[in-house]
Amino acid sequence: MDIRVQEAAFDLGTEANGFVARQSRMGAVVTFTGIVRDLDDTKLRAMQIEHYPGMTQKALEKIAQEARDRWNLGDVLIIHRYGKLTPDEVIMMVATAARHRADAFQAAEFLMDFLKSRAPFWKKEVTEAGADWVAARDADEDALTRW
Amino acid sequence: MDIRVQEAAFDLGTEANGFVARQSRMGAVVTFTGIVRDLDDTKLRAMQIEHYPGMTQKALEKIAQEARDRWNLGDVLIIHRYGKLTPDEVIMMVATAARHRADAFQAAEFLMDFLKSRAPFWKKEVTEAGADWVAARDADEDALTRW
Amino acid sequence: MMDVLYFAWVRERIGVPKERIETAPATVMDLVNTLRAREDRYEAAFSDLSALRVAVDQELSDFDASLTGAREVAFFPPMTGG
Amino acid sequence: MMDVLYFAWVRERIGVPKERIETAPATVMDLVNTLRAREDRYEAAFSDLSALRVAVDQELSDFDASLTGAREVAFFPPMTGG
Repeated sequence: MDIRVQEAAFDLGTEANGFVARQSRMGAVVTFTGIVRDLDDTKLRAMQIEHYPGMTQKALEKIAQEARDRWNLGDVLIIHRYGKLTPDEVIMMVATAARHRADAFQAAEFLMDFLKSRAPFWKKEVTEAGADWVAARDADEDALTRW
Repeated sequence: MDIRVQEAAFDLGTEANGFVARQSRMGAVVTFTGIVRDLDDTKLRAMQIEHYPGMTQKALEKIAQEARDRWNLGDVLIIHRYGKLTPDEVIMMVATAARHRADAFQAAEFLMDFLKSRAPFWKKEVTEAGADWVAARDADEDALTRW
Repeated sequence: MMDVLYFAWVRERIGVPKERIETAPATVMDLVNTLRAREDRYEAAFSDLSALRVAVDQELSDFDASLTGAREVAFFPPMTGG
Repeated sequence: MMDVLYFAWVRERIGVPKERIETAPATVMDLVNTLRAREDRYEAAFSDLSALRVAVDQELSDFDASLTGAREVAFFPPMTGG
């Protein structure tokens, strides 16, 4: 498991290539990348991400371990940034490797579903109109029930 | 849609970064990468991928269009190689972008399921013991029924 | 004695990220009631518990959880990672 | 007159990747029967049709499909892309 909570930017391409190179016998790799975007045309200027330093790493490790217990995986990578990000910056990524694609896909979706609602991160959007905390979506909580 | 059928190697990291950079308003990007691996300890030396030149591009475009009709997507990328590949080389990748992660994940899985069984590629494994065509897995045909 | 941490808008409403509590509440709910009785800013933060989540010693927990032996309690809104 | 293409082990068993057929079979199945009657290598390739797939003019098709107007028919095993 490679789990990093960091303020610094990281390069998706470099991380994806490095992850693939560190696997052996794993024919399938799935990545998910979350990017700061102005989804609702609010003239987004920045996204401020707060987290709970003592808990975040442990919470992500627990989620990753659960994924490894449930599916036949090679490795799992999670990188999540905090601090101030600007539009088009990469917020976070997960990567999963497996012999077959179904395991890699399911584990990546599982990681994202739990990371969304069970890892202690909070997003605040700074727009032209002011700053507002992003509300949790009911769809994200509902997504947990399928696992 | 960016669909490429090529003999030349490509760089996953460069393609993933380029794909993310070409999107706007899409907060979620999913990639799948298929890699040549010696899954069954057969001392795999090479994988020979044959395709049907006149049909392949059209078949992939049709699958990609179907994904765009079904989900709310930004762009779709498919790169698939043919010819002789050696272990640890990247065979193919797909990438999907969407506002929300569920669409990106589902579209990527859909693309992979159809690409596996409906795009005219055939793999031959060259091992220490000789060369053999890879048999289609029942699980791959079964995977289509869920869509 | 325990540390109480606040994150996101809970932190903003209460005005501090962290404080030390000298009493020994038996449960998370007891701690919430103790805090609410203090000042309006706590009442404002804890007025709708369905909008809050709690972690005890850095593990997600419930409002009826025991605080026996707990050293750190954190209150925050539903998480929005990813 | 149409082109018939073979891929993967079908190509290997028949020995050529492509050939031109001068007759005008009405359906894919008629074409298969015409080919099987020719030589053992065709019989070997077409002995188990459940192991074969067919494309007519570069679209996946069925063995009972009409070949009226078709210019290209391809036979191959189940695909293994990805």
